Amino acid sequence: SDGSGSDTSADGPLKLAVFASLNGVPAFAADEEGVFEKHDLDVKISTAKTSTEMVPQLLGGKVDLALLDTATSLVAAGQGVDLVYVAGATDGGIPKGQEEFSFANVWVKKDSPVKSLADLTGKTVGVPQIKSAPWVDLRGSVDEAGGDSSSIKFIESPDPLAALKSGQVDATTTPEPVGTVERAKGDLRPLGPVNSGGGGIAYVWVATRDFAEANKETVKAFAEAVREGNALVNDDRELLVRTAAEVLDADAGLLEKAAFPVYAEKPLTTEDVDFSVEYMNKYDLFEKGAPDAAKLVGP
Amino acid sequence: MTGTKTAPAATGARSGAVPTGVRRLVNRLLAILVALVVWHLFALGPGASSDFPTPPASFRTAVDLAGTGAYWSNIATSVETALLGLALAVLVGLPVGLLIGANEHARRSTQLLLDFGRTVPAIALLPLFLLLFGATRDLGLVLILVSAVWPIIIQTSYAVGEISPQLRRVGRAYHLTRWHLLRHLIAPSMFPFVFVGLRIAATLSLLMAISSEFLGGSDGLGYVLLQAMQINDTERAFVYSFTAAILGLLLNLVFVLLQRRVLWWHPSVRKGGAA
Amino acid sequence: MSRALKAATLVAREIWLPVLLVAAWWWLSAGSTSLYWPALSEITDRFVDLWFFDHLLEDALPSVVRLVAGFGIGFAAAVVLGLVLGSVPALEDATRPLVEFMRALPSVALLPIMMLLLGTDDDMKVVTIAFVSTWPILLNTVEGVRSVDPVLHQVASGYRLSTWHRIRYVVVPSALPQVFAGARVALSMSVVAMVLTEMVGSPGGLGYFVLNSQRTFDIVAMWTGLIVLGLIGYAANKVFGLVEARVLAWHRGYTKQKEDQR
Amino acid sequence: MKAQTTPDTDAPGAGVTDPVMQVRGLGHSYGERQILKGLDFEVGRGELMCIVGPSGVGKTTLLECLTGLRRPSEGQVLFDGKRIETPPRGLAIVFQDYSRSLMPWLSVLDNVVLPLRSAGMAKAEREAAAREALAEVGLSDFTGSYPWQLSGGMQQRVAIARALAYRPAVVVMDEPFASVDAQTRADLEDLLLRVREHLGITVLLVTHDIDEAVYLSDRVLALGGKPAGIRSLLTVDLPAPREQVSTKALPRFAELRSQVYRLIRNV
Amino acid sequence: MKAQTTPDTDAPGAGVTDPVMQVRGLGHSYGERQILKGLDFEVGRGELMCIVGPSGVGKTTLLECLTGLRRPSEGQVLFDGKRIETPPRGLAIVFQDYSRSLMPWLSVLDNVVLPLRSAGMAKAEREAAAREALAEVGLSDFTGSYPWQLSGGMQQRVAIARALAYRPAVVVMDEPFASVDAQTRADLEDLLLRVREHLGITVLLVTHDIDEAVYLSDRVLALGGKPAGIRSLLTVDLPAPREQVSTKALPRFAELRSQVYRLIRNV
Ligand SMILES: Nc1ncnc2c1ncn2[C@@H]1O[C@H](COP(=O)(O)OP(=O)(O)OP(=O)(O)O)[C@@H](O)[C@H]1O
Ligand SMILES: Nc1ncnc2c1ncn2[C@@H]1O[C@H](COP(=O)(O)OP(=O)(O)OP(=O)(O)O)[C@@H](O)[C@H]1O
Ligand SMILES: [Mg+2]
Ligand SMILES: [Mg+2]
Repeated sequence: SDGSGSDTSADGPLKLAVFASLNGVPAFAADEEGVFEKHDLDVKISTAKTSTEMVPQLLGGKVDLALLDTATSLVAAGQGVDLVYVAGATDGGIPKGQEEFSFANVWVKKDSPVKSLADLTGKTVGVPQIKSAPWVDLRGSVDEAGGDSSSIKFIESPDPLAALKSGQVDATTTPEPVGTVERAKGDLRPLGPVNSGGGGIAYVWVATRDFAEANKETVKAFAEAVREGNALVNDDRELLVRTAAEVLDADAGLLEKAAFPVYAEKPLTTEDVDFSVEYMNKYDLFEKGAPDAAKLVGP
Repeated sequence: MTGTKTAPAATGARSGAVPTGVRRLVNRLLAILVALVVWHLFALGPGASSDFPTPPASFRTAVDLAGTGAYWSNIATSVETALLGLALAVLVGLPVGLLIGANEHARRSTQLLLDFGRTVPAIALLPLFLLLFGATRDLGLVLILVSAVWPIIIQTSYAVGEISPQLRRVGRAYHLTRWHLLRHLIAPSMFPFVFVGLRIAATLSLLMAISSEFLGGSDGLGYVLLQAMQINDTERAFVYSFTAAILGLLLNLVFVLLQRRVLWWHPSVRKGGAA
Repeated sequence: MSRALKAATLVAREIWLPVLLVAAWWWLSAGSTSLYWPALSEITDRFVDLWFFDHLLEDALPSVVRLVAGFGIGFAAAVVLGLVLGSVPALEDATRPLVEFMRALPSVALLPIMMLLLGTDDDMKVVTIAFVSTWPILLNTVEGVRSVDPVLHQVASGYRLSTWHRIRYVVVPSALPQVFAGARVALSMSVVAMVLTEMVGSPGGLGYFVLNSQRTFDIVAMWTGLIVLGLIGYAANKVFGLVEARVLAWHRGYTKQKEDQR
Repeated sequence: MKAQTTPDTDAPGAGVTDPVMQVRGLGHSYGERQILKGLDFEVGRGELMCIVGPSGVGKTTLLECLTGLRRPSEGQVLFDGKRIETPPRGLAIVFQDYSRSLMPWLSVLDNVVLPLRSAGMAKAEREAAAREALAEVGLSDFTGSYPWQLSGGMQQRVAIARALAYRPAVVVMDEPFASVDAQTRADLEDLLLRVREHLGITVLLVTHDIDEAVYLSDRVLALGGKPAGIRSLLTVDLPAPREQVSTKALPRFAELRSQVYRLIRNV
Repeated sequence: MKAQTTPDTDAPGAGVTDPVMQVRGLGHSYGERQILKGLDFEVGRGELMCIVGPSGVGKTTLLECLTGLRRPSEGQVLFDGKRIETPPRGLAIVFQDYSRSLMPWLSVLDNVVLPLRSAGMAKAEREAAAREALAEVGLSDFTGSYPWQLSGGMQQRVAIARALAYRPAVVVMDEPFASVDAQTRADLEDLLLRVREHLGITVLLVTHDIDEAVYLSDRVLALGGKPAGIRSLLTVDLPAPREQVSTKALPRFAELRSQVYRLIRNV
């Protein structure tokens, strides 16, 4: 309903948009390994900086399916953007075996007096942006640990790690593989993993409702292909690392040591989304009221 | 007649106060050296805490990157976008600037719109452009257009006021054709202002090309810069930023050389000759 | 023609086109359900809600203060530097690569450096705005200074004008039209810088308001923010025009009066 | 073709049989300040008229009104019977502010060539015409120079060459010889007379040199007063052709000379 | 204090008892083109020297070298015994291109006041001096106007007023009366003589008007040749005080006049 020609039933390749981050890696892997092809899908993957940049592209028909974090997608839906969750992409929470160092961690300076997440109460913390997924995750984790996240002073910075190192903030959160790089340098200390998505779903594949309705079959096939691709990389770390190295233009040796998220293999349910809506609602993400989880899951 | 034009430039009718040849190079290198020393001290001092790369470290990274084809193709992509966008901005900006500079009615009628439009930054309009153009090169071109067109419009419209009233009268008295008026009277009078506009616009074009790649995720220097930042590779990120700045520098030196060629007769360039 | 009538026609000449366009916008957008292109009526309603007066005082005012401070510092620095570089060609020539380099530094590189040096507060924001708005004025001042009629330089030397008088009465007035052109360009660039700097540090300000509205998909609010930005720009340019009309009165007369011929 | 002026030496509005320009009730004000008022006269085809008057009286203003460069606040000027709105074709002007009327980015030759080019003259022809005109004013050696490389008098001569090369039907000159030495001035005066003889052009010339006015003119228009009106329109009944030494030696020359001098003096 | 020139009328390098300026082997080239060569002469304190010569010979160039505005390619100029590098104190210049030598952004009064201000004169005093000088050149009514609102001749008079108000010890004028009418010219000539009488200033004046040169001068310097050298340095032995009518009626005046004319002619 938005933008110029929403070419919803385009005959060309399926246009996917992902982050150039570890979350987007399975899409590339699936493409390379022929998973999409197997499902009769011809895809073209582009990258974007953040979820925020993908929504207008979805609405304008420049992109058919986009990989968004749950926070952004729910906020958009709350504002009336008619989105449909097609498939889960990344599971939230703290994966097994990553209790010390996970996919996303909170960092402080090596000699910082801050010893636990709860200690962040009343401190200054850097985030890429306020009211975003990392922000919610950090607040959730601090509160869970017994602190009071409402007293934290948040500072926005395009490069929060630099802000931390130069002493402008007391702590920051950062995703992999940046954490692994920092761990090697040793100036900073990981305080512990954040509970991404509050334990619910962290990243999802999204389409506009118009597109999903008009291309039911394609979308269904895509959802299956995604789950298949996710399973593939969950099981084949070597493939994951190799693809990540290509996508991020990073050193494979570095990524070898990095903590990867767990990619979603199960179909998305209304309960999953309901959980996320509740979780986000705690942090006042929805100015116009929370979106309806049942309507979001489709098609 | 074009033959005679370059002759005085060649025979040294240039600004005498600028030292020539080796002397000039030495001066420039000296200035750059000073800057490098400041940078080095900064990197070791206040910058040390946040891994600010030192010149030697950056230089090593730069050498490594320069060995890869990708580095150069990314530069080519960004420069191409920037130049295309700049051309677009000139194509739009020059006529508009001329019109509002020359026509009081046009100026007044559009003033509110132009003042309004030029204060709304392109990045504030990013979602709308993404909606309309997607993360393509078109996005870069549009972002460049809506940023770089303003300096050209403004400088051009001011330039119109610089046409000497006496020469205008000569033009009218001798019935110069429209083309001759433009080519031999209006354009030369306006060059000094318009050139500065072009130089500002050229830099903006490059910056916006890189921003659009950075934000929209299409290929080019901006994209690899984003990649480097996403894996916290400060050194590489710095080299990419500096590459962008050096491209801006080179682009502008081209313009300055061009300016000296076109404006050799101008008091700012020529030597002596008060009369 | 009476004075009031004259003023009225002047205003009419300036607003007929905007009024027409706004009317068209109103009409075309009426009843729009599109997220990014909301109805103008919806925008105006929100505008009143948002900007009278909470956000005006909380966001717009601090932004304007930063803008004015940053632009002011940038202007002063550029004119002083431009006078020096314009008068000493050898210095200008030697430092040109540096100037061009700094000018072309992408904001992603510039902002971290500024944050490192000045923290994340207003200082950093004001200095960054000043930094960005310096360049157009600097380039123009340098060119303007170098374009002074050589005969006037001879007059200044012949009558042994003091350096200050030479600057004040010969160089500056001569370069002023070009300085003003540069300042106009800088004005719009400083607004860009304002928005950029408000992306970092503690939240707040007009630029932040617009960006945050985008990120939270409150597009109607974003539109109101854009309108406020535009209005501020218009007001700033009006103020500018008044200053310029005073300072460059001779220039208008000089170029126009001889032209009252036709 | 010579101007046929009335024998009456002091009748400003006097008719001319074949007028190129007719000035009717001309007046001009800059803002509140009235400069010219109630000027009525005609310029005959082929006539050479000099305009004299004290500095600041309004001579340049008058020329601007006559050539259509300035819209007079009162009255009108007819050129070939049609009201003048903009400089008509076939009219060349030498401006008083010669140094600013040359384009610094064009060589001397190109400055002279440009109007010819706009008039659509062929390349070879216009170059030849420009070179010839420059040779006539003694600047053959400077065709490739730029105006700012020339002395004041040389610049002025470029402006004169530009007007002559244009082969105008009417040429209007505002103190064209003010910056050249006596010898060059005499040469240029004779050049002007010669060109006029050959091509039958009409010349309007402002000068401060009374000898020059009398020597050149068919009629001398003296402006005076505040606002300025026509003091007198004096017919110069010296025989043609004129010659620097012999003409100036005539008793009638001395007579006319002092007559004009007196006219300007008691303004 | 009057100039004490040698009786010898034709000895260029002749010594002057109290020279203000001493020119030694002066020469100048623009690029390859040599304009001036081997000039040797002195200017006495209080002397009025006119410089004549054909258009483009190098008069303006010579003045620029004499005033320190241009560094000559050969030789040197001593001012009060010291080598001139930059325009010395107490020197005023009237530029040939008067219209461009006035600042369009300053009113007529401010244009005249500006040099006085730099010289550190008190506000009231400098305003009075400027107004007086403007009155002397007949521009009392135009002090508030801008230069571009004035006629050519009026602009030239502003430039003259600026020089006179400066109360210089030496004034250098490049064709200062070229654009004014005969009457105003005569008035300005007499003003110059009067000022010089009162203040004992030294005057160097370029002119194309031979009558003027003879009428004003103590000595006339004629330039000629290619490159230009001193043709002659002619002492004008007309009695002081000079007076427009009576001096010009002297037989000696006519003699000197034709002598100078001949000097320029056979260049
Ligand atoms: N900037 C310059 N570059 C090259 N040549 C120049 C320059 N200025 C002057 N000349 C040349 O020097 C010669 C002398 O010029 P100058 O202005 O001194 O003459 P002048 O005697 O003052 O003539 P006029 O009476 O016409 O003013 C001229 O032939 C001129 O072409
Ligand atoms: N643009 C202007 N604005 C106001 N007044 C002007 C303007 N131009 C000329 N004047 C006035 O008009 C009068 C006549 O000027 P004009 O240039 O016609 O004189 P002129 O006779 O050519 O004098 P000159 O012989 O000195 O060149 C002068 O008093 C002048 O002050
Ligand atoms: Mg005049
Ligand atoms: Mg000269």
